[in-house]
Amino acid sequence: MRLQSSPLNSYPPPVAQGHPIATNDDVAANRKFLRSVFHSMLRARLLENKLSSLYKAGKIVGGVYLGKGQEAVSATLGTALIPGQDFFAPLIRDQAGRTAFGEPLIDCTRTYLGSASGPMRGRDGNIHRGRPTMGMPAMISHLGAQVPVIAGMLFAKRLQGTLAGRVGATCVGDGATSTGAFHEGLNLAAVEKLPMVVIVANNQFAYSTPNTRQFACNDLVEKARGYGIGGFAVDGTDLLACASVITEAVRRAREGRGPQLVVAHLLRLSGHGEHDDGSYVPRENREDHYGRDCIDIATRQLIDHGIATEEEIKSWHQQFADEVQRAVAQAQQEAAPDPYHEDWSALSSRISAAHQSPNPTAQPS
Amino acid sequence: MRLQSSPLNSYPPPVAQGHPIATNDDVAANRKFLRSVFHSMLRARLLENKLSSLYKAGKIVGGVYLGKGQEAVSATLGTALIPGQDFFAPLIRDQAGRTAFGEPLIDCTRTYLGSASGPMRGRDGNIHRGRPTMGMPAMISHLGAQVPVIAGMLFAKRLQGTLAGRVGATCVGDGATSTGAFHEGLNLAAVEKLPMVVIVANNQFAYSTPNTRQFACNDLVEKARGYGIGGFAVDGTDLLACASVITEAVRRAREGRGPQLVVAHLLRLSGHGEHDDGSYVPRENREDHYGRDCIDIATRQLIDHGIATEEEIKSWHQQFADEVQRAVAQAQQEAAPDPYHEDWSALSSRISAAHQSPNPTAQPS
Amino acid sequence: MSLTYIDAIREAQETLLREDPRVFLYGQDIATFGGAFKATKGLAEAFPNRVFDSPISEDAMVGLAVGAAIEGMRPIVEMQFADFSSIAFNQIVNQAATHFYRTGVPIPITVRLPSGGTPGSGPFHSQSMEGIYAQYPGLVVLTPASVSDAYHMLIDAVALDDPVIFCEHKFLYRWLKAKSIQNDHLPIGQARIVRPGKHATVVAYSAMVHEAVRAAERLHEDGWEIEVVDLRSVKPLDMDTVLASVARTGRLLAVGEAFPWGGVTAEVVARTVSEGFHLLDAPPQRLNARDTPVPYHPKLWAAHRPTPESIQEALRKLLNF
Amino acid sequence: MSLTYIDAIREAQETLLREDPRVFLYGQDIATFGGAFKATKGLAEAFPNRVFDSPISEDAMVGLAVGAAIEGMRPIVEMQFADFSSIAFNQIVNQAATHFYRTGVPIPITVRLPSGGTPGSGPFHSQSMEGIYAQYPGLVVLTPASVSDAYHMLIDAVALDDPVIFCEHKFLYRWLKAKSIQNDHLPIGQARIVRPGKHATVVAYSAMVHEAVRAAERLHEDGWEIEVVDLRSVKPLDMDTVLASVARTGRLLAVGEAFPWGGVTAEVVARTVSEGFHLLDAPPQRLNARDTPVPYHPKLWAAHRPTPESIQEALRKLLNF
Ligand SMILES: Cc1ncc(C[n+]2csc(CCOP(=O)(O)OP(=O)(O)O)c2C)c(N)n1
Ligand SMILES: Cc1ncc(C[n+]2csc(CCOP(=O)(O)OP(=O)(O)O)c2C)c(N)n1
Ligand SMILES: [Mg+2]
Ligand SMILES: [Mg+2]
Repeated sequence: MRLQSSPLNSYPPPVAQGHPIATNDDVAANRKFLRSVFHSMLRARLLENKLSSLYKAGKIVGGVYLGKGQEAVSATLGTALIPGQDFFAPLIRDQAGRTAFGEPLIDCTRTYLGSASGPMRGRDGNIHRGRPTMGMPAMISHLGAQVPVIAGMLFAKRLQGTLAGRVGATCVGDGATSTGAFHEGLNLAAVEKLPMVVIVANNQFAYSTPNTRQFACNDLVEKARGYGIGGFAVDGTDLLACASVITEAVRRAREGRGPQLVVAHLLRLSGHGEHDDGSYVPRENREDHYGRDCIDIATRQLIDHGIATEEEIKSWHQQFADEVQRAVAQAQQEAAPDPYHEDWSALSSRISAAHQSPNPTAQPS
Repeated sequence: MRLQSSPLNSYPPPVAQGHPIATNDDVAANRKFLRSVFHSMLRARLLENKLSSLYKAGKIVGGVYLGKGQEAVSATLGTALIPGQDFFAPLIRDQAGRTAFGEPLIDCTRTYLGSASGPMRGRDGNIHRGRPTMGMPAMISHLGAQVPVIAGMLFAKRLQGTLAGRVGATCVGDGATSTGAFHEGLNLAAVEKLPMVVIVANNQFAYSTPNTRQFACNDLVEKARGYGIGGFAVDGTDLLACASVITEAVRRAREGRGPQLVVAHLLRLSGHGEHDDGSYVPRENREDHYGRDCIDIATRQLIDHGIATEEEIKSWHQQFADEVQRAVAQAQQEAAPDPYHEDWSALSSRISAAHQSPNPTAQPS
Repeated sequence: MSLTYIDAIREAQETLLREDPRVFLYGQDIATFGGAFKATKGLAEAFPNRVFDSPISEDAMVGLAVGAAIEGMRPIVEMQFADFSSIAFNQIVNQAATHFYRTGVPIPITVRLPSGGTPGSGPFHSQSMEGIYAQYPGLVVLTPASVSDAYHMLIDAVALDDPVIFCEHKFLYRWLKAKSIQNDHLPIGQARIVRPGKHATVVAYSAMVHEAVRAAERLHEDGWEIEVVDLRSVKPLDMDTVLASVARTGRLLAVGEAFPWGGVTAEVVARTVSEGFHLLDAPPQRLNARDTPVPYHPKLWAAHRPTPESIQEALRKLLNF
Repeated sequence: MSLTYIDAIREAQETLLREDPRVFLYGQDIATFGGAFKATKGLAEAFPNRVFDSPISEDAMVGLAVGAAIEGMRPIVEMQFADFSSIAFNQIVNQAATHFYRTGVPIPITVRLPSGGTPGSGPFHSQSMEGIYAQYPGLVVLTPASVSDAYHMLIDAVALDDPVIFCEHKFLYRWLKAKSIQNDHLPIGQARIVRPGKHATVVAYSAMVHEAVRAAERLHEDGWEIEVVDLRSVKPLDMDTVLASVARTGRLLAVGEAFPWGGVTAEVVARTVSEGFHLLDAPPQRLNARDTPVPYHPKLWAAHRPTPESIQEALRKLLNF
């Protein structure tokens, strides 16, 4: 089956429009993949809607950052990656990709709600979470900083002789492309020819700053050639386009063709954070092609292509809403970290007090 | 007159081969320009030969870094710029460009020899010199760091309403293109559409590191499009090619067409510094096209095109050697800075001792 | 009418833009949007072509400011959070800070750092970097603790010919209010005694001044008179005021919100003992944040930084020595 | 046969590469070329695919090391000069240093910083950044002063599960020689008394240990017995050894080559007075570099940093107090 998809551009080498999602034309395989992507999109959306309510009700301390509008891109990437084998460094708006890559919803609610049982144990919050030993590093806030980290994880595997077939991926925003970290990291990955996929979710704004104040090229994908890496542009509101292009980029990286840059065009459908109403986004942007909601588009595509029925989708809504509810309820009843029982050491080694030889006591939570 | 030049590539928009040096075909104008460029090339080479001898004789403390092989590129840029109007941030191998832009030889010898009368007064040394208030900032060692500084100088002029007709330029090496500073600075200049020219002197090595370990694109000029700026490639060993391409890039920047990236191909004809014999440079590189000496090529070109006679050139050698000798002799007999009379304040304001209101006492040397 | 600390910073920038054509503002989201903390709200409209949104390029932002300063401008660069100045670190400490000493040409830039912790901000939106920048020759590092100081010190910072790291405290932004900006103010480089006392001196700065005052108020109920010194500027350090206070009280506690190794409190204590050893009746003490990243959870955060309670406790120990 | 300090660093890396398959080296010009200071000479040939030339991307170099460490490697990153680590600052202090506290996963990377001044090196090839990095929780900061320590401490640094900033002194590279590497060595976190004495304690580290010993030798001619403590590690700080020494001598001079505001000497003095005030018979003193960038000219440089003469002078004042 050749799936129909919205127009997509590509930058050398070209990816034909309507290119199949996977390397084979097996309808079943595409069907499974697309349903799986959609599940993660929907789970993420429902979870984030809930986070937004919790924020507005004053139940979350600190910021809440949503991936609304970016789910098709993020979930496709997360689904194309293989948990336990690949690496994924999610960024601000990657709830859908995290879910697709296997992060349980409870990791999210625990981190937002400050549960001591979460992966960050109240030490860090919101989107600053991960499970580094499970292939998913915890982002620091500094934009671009995860690019070389993913490169390093892959580099380690090469040295250990277990790189073959693995991919490492990360997402950044249009704004993050202006950072030195993005540039140094991507260039280094290109020099080392690492199997890396970097997705730029160009949602047209970095906080309030429009693309026109962020870069001067026509399309960020034009950067790919300057790094000597593969480049793709894709309509990020179109699930079928994402599925086609992102899986192709992942496949090429996995095949050993070096880093691949995918620039996805979309619009952030929320404020920068939930404290922000995003009123600086002009109405034209909200009303134009990229202003459409990828979940609506995907719903339509799944139904039109006979990949899911309206009924099924409705039942997923119910099922995922329940999951979200449980994840929130559980995190809410869990204990907060206790400053008096907190281990206030930033070092895993106990060398300072006793003057002993290095005595590692590291234990991942 | 249409000058003949060696093959040059260009990247959008294309620059035709043999494009005239200036906007008009006035032979006299080109003649004057080329003679002037050559003067700076030769002055720089003779000065640097002397620096090398002084280093080997133990007369210079610290490193000595030569621009041998880069003179055609650097001097063309310096000559195309207008002192007192344009800005130029020279880097490691820009002795020729400095000279062309008006830096007196004595600034160089004083700085290398640690004279208290030099622009850096013994506080900084060798290539870390400049006269910021005369449009030539003093480089810090950190590669790429001068790119945003030049942008800022131009930005100031725009705010002051005196930008029209001005250009700011800097050179970086192939290695420096891997820095975050280069990326952030160039992108910012592109966003602000500043009249900036950045020359990448791709001398194939960064210290001992070959291009293959520095970047993965075919030609660094391929980066231009990703920044949305003009891009040119040029044979840096060929004076006529440099004169054609670099003046064109400067002209376009001056015309308000935004930043221009020029990638010049050449080979470093010395070690990284005079402490280094550069023995890691493979013989093939030294023997190939870019291994040729741009001064030899330029000499031949000037004579062949009737721009200078062999005799004249000989006399320039003599004249410049004398100038160099005088600059060295004078700097050598000047006093070193005196630590007991040194003003050990890093601030221009005297606020610390007396608790007075800001009382600026800055005076540029 | 009342005015917050962030209002004062906004007002100062408005005054500067109005009165000094050399001033311009450069930073992320500071133009139409008015900045992440609204420190530049309305300024882009009021002063066309003087307030600019920058790309997310902290290193280049400061580099641009340095270049503009060379050409006679007085840029104010806003970091969205102090923590992100780590990206601009090289341009600040190696380009801006060394420039006057090397070339004789001063670099009058002001880098505004929204600093310090607030509940739920976590490791990367809470840092206090004054003790990092103060180590570098060629920088002036200011830490206003009052609404009036926020205003006047920012005006003074821009008037200075040298690069200034202006550490604003985010917790004070909206929490700290004043009726108006006072007209008289101290020059940069001079500390202020915000509460006189005779039994012990607390030297603090920025948000910790207010925590120290609270601790002093509570101890007052027990009859202790604690003198609280607000450093205002951590580099230069006004040791005259500190030593004069310690001469009166004989006891010193230095309080800072930054990490415990080195930093402002170490410098204050080390200089006090070196220059005023004989004035001391008890070992001078320090109270800093704990030696871990700033935690996200408000409960951990409250135990990570000094509080009126922990300051009080440290003072009681000091008074009972 | 004799061995220099840089030889010891090279040997240590050779040992590490031989004995620990998790170790690899990443840095500019460190492969075939053997590094700007030859600290990795011959290692790329001896250990194929373990020693890599990096692009000029300090930030990404450390980022790569962090990622590799997460996946079980023990990277050693060479900065060409300590001063260029300003570009890697963010990855070091915000990524590597916070990682264990945040995630429970330690980051065993070692960042080698060729540090300190040498004649003619100037503002950007001379810096001593130990006092900057030591401010950050989550980092271990080592400053070996002897040939044997250069060897053993580098081995220990790589064995540590935490990120280590390894400050090697460029002046010691070829100037400091030893017959061989001693077998017994102190663990990380313990200071060493390199010269016993009873009249005053000098606490120093890195190259300044040798300048302090020279000063002590000269004072010995006048009958003074100066105890010299080599900190070895500036974070953690071995206050037990410092306090025990001050208990014996009653007098403290802390000497460092870094800039004078804050830093190691401030921390040593502040902690000594806070924990051992009663031990002191005189005001503890500090001697640091001057508060300007490190000057290029050897004459200025020699007056910028502490020397045996200036240490001697400071000690005489302290002894005569
Ligand atoms: C180096 C750095 N500077 C500033 C910030 C503050 N900041 C957080 S998100 C953001 C905007 C990011 O825009 P973009 O990369 O386009 O991602 P988006 O939020 O649009 O998904 C900014 C400026 C940061 N996190 N890191
Ligand atoms: C940020 C930074 N890292 C490392 C260095 C050390 N360094 C000085 S010159 C040099 C090589 C520069 O190579 P390139 O940019 O190609 O210029 P070239 O020397 O070839 O002219 C290096 C690594 C530096 N100056 N700055
Ligand atoms: Mg964006
Ligand atoms: Mg080069």
